[in-house]
Amino acid sequence: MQTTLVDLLTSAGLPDPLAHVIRALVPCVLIIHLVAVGALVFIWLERKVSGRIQDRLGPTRVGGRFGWLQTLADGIKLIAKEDITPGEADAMLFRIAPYVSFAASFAAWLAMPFAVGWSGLDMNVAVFFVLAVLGLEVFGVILAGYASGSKWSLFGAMREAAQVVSYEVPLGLCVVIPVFICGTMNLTTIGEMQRGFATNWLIFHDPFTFCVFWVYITCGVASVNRAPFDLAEAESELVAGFHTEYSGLRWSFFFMAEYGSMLLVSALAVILFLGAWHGPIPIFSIGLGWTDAGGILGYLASLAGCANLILKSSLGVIVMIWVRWTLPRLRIDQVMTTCLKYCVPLASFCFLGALAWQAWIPNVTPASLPAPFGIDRAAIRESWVTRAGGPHATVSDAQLTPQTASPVPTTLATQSVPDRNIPVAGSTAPIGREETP
Amino acid sequence: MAASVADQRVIEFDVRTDEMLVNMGPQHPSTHGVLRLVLRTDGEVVSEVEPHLGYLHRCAEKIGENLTPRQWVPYTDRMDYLAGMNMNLGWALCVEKLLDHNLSDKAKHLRVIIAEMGRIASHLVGMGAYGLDLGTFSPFLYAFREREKILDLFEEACGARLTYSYLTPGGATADLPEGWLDKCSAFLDQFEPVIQEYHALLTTNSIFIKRTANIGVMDAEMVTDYGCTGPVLRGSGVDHDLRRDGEEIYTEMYENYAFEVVVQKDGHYPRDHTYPPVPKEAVLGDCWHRFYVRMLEVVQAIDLVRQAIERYRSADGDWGIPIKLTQKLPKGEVYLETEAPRGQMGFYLVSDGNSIPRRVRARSSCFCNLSVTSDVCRGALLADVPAIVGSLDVVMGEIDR
Amino acid sequence: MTLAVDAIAWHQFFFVMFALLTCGFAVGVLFSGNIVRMAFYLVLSLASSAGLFFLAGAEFVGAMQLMIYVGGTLVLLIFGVMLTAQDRFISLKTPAGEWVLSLIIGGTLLALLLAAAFRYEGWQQAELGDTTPTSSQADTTARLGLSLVGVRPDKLDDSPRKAGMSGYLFPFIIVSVHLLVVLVGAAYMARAKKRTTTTAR
Amino acid sequence: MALLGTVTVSHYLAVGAVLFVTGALCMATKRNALGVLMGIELVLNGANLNFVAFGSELLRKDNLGLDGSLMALFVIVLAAGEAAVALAIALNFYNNHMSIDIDQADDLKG
Repeated sequence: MQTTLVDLLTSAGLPDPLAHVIRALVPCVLIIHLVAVGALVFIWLERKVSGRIQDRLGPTRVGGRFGWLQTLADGIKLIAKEDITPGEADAMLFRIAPYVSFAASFAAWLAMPFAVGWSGLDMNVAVFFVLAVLGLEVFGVILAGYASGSKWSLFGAMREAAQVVSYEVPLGLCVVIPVFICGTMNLTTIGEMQRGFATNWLIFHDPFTFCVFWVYITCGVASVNRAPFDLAEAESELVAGFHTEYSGLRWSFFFMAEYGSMLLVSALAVILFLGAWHGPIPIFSIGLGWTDAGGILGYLASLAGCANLILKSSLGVIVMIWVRWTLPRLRIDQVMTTCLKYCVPLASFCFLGALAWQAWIPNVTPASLPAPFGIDRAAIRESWVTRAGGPHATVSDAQLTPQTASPVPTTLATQSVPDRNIPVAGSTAPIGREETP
Repeated sequence: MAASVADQRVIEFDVRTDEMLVNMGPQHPSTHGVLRLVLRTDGEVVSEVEPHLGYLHRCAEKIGENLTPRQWVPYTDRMDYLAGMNMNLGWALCVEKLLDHNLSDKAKHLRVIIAEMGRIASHLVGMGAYGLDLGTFSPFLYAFREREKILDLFEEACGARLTYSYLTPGGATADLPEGWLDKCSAFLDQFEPVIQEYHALLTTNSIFIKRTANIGVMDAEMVTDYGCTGPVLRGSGVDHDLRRDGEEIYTEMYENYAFEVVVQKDGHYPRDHTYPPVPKEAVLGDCWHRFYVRMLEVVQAIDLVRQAIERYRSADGDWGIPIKLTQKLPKGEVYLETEAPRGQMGFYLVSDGNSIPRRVRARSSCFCNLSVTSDVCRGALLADVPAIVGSLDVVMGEIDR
Repeated sequence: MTLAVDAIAWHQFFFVMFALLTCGFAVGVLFSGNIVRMAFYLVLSLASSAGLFFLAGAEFVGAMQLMIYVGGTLVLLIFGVMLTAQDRFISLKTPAGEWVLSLIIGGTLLALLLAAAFRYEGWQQAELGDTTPTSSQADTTARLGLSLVGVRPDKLDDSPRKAGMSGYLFPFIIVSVHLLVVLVGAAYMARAKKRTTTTAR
Repeated sequence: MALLGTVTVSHYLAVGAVLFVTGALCMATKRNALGVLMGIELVLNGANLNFVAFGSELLRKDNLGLDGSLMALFVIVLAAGEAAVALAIALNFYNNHMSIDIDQADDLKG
C-alpha cells in the first residue's frame, strides 16, 4: 500500500531495529508533546477564559499582550521550586503517584486516531482500551492521597475513587451506543463512518444518540474531575484534596494529567459523536477529493482533519472551563446521586432506545442511510476492517474467517435475533445489521 | 437540625469505618480567616465540631482602657474589618450615649448613608465568599467589583479603604466631599440591576439551592437560645432588628425612614421589590434563607441610602463635629448595641470620670453566631461544614478582637 | 518479508519486558508488607500481564483485564486503605518458619510447573512466522461477542449439525445472573448493621 | 533475544507458573485478609495467561481458538465477582473483629 515510515527509514540506510524504534518513538513524542503543550495552552486558556468570565483580563504580560508564555513561566517556576516530601508520607508511593496519573492520561492517547491512519496504535478495541486506561488515572490520585499522610488528601482520594468508579458505568454505557451503531470498536472506523456533512455525525443519527451525547459530556466532566464535580480537590472543603501535600514539578504533573484527560475525554466525544476529523462541510473529503488522493494531498487532508479534531476537542475543553467558572460545586452524595439516579438510567434508556431504533428503523442506520455523494458506510467499515488485518493478514485470518457466507447457523442464533441474516461472512459484523448494502 | 448520626438515613448506607479527627483550619481556605474547627468525622459524616478561637486576638479591649474614646476608634475598625464603618458607628453611639451628646439631623442622615453603604459592602463580601465556600469563584469577583466602587466612595469621604475611622464620637471626621452624593446615587442606580446577576449565579442556581436548602437548619428557638443576631436570627424567622427595636439613640437615626425588617413573616418576605421566589426545598432557618436575607438586606440598604441622600440634602445643621480627643467622660457606665451587618454589635464602657475609660468591652455578634456550629454541624456531611459556617458569615477579627 | 524477521525480535523483546515486569511485581506483592504497596504492585503486575495478552493477540481480553481486573484491584486498594486507616504502617508480620516452609513448597511447585511447561515439545513450536505485535488479526472482538451469544465464526467447518454453534450462550447467561446475584449479595453483606450490633453490645 | 529463541506457549506457561506460585505463596503467608485476596487474583491471572497462550493464534497453529479467550473472559468476570464478595466478607469480618488479621478468624474452632 503506502510507503510507511519504516520503509522510508530503511531505504535511507538505517538498520531495521533502529527504524522500528524511530517509528515507535514518533507517535510517543508527538503525543507527549500534545499532552504537555496541550496542558500549557489549556492552562493559559483557562486563565484567559476565566478572566474574561470574571470581568478581568487574565495574564497580560509574559510573552506579549496576551500573556502567551505565562504558563511556561509558571512551569519554570515550578521546576525551580523545592520538592517537598512530607515526613509522614510513604515516600516511594508519594513520589511515584503523579507519574502514574500522567502515564495513564498519556497512554490512553496512544490508541486515539487523529485522522485516518494517524494514530499511535491502530487498535480494534481502541474505544475499550481508551476507557480502560483512562480509568487507571485514578490510581495515581488514590496513591497520592494515601501516600501523602494527610487526612485531607485521604479524603480527596476516597472521593475520587468513589466518583470515578461510579461514573465509569454510565460513561461506558454512553460509549457503547456509537460502538454498536457503527458495529466496531475501532475508533478510526467509527470516525470514518461519519464522513460527509454534519448530518452524518452520530450525534444526529437518532434522538437517542443526541441525548446520550449530553449524558456522555456530563459523565466525562465527572470522570476527569472538573467542576462542578471536582470533589477530589474541592478547595473549600479539602484544602486541595489529594494534591494538598504536593509542590513543584510533581504537582504540575497532576495538572498535566488533568488537562490531558480533559482533552482526551472531549476528543473521544468528538470522534464518537461529532464527526471525528470530518468538518461539518466535507471540503477535503468530497469537495476537493484530497482525502482519498494519497500522496501529499492526502497528507494535507489528514493534517486538516487532525487540526479539525483538535479544534473541536478544544471547544469541548472550553465548555468545561466555562462550566467550571460558572457553577458551584456539588456535594459528594449529590454527585453520586447524579450518577446513579440520573446518568445511569438515562444512558440505559438511550441505549435501549438506540437499540430499538436500529432494530425498527433500519433504513437510517449509518450503513444504509441515504448517504450524500454516494458514500457507502458499510463499505467503509468493511474496508477498514480488512485494512486492519490488511498488511499483516495472516494465514489464521484466512482460516478463521471464511469468506463465503455459509448457511445460516441454526437454532440459538436465529432464535435470539429473528428475521436477521446472521452475518458470519465478514469477520466483524455484529448481529442485527445487514452485512452488505 | 441537620441529619444526626442516629438518623436512619445515615445508617442505611453506612460502611463502618474508623473515626478520624481532622483539623479544619486555622489555615484552611474556607474558614474565613483563622478559625480552627476540629472535626470528628466518620467517613464523610461529621459527628462533632469544635471551634477553636483566639488566633487573631490583639487585646483591643485592654488597649481601649489606655486610650481615650476617640483614640480607640481605629481599633473598632479592625474588629469587623469588613464593616469598619458600622463598628465605628457602634462605638461612637456608645460614647455619645454616655456623653448624652445630641447630633444634628444632617449628621444622623450622614451616618445612615455611611452605615448602610457599609452594610452593602459587607454583605457583598459575605455573598461572594459564600459562593467561594460552595466552590464557585466568579460571584466572588463580581461582588468585589461592586464593593470596590463602594470603597472608592469611602476613600473619597475619609481617605481609607478598609480601616476608615470615619464615624467618631460626636459625628464624623469630615463632611462628605462635594459631589459625593451624586456619585453615590449613580453607583446605586448602576448597582441595583447587578443584583439580578447574583441571583442568577447563586440564589436561584439549582446547584446552589441543592447545597444550601435544608442544610444547617436552625429553628427560631435555637437561634434565640444561642443569642444569634443579625441575618442569622432573621433567617430563622425571628422578627428582630435593632434599627427598629433598638435603643432610642440608635433608632432615632432611622426615624421616619420607610423600611421593613427583612424577615419571613406569614410565609413571605417583604414584597416591596421583586425578589426571586423561595424554592420549595428551602426550609426556614437553613443556609439558603440566611443567604437570602443578606441579599434582601442589600436591596433594602440601597433604598435606605436613597432616602438618606434625599434627607441629607435638605437637612440642616452640621455633619457633626467630633468631640475633643481628650474630652473628659462623665462618670458612669453605658452599654449600647447596634445592628451591624453581621448582627448586634455591642459596646460597653465604664468611666470613672477621666478622659480614659476604666473599662471597655465589646460584644461580638459573630462570636454568638459561631457558637451554633458544633450543634448545627453535628451529623452533617463534611462538605456541609463550609456551607454552614459560611452562611453564618463570621469575621474572626470581630470574634477574637 | 524482511520486516517480519525483525518484528519477531521485537515481539521477543516486548515479551521479555512484560514477563519480567509481571513476575517482578508479583514477587513484589509477595514480599511487601504494606497493603497499599502490595496493591500498587499488584496493579502493575496485572497491567503488565495485560501487555502479554496484547502480545498474544488477545486485544479484547487485554483491555478487559485493564478495565475489570485492574479496576477491581482499585476497589481492593480503597478497602485496604479504609480498613487500615488508623495503623497504616503496622504490617502483619508472618513468622519466619511459615516463610521458610512456604518458600520450600512454593519453590518445589514452581520447579514442577516449569518442568511441565517446557516438557511438551508441541508447546514450544512456533509455527506461525508472523508475530508482529502490532499486527491485529481480523477483529477478535466481534468474534468473541458472537461466541458469547452462541455463534462460533471459527467453528463453521465442524459437523454440519453443529456448525457455528458453541456452548457459550448458556454460560454467558449464567455468569451474568451470577454476577448480578454476587453484586446484590456483596452490597447487602457490606452494609454495616451498626444499629443491631450496637444494641447487641 | 537470541537466547530466548522464538516466544512460544511454553514461555507464557512459565510466566503463568511464576504468577501462580507467587499467588499461592501470598495466600499462604499473608495474614492480612486483603493480602490473601491479592494472592487469589495473582493465581487467577496466572491461569488466565495460560488460557490466552493456548488460545492465541499468534503462538501456535494448533490453538484453542476463541475458547482460550472466552475462558479468560469468564475468569476475569468471575474474579471480579469473587473479589466483591470477598471484600464484603472482609468488611464484615473487620466490623466484628476490628482487625483484618485472618489468624483471628477462629470463631468456629472447637
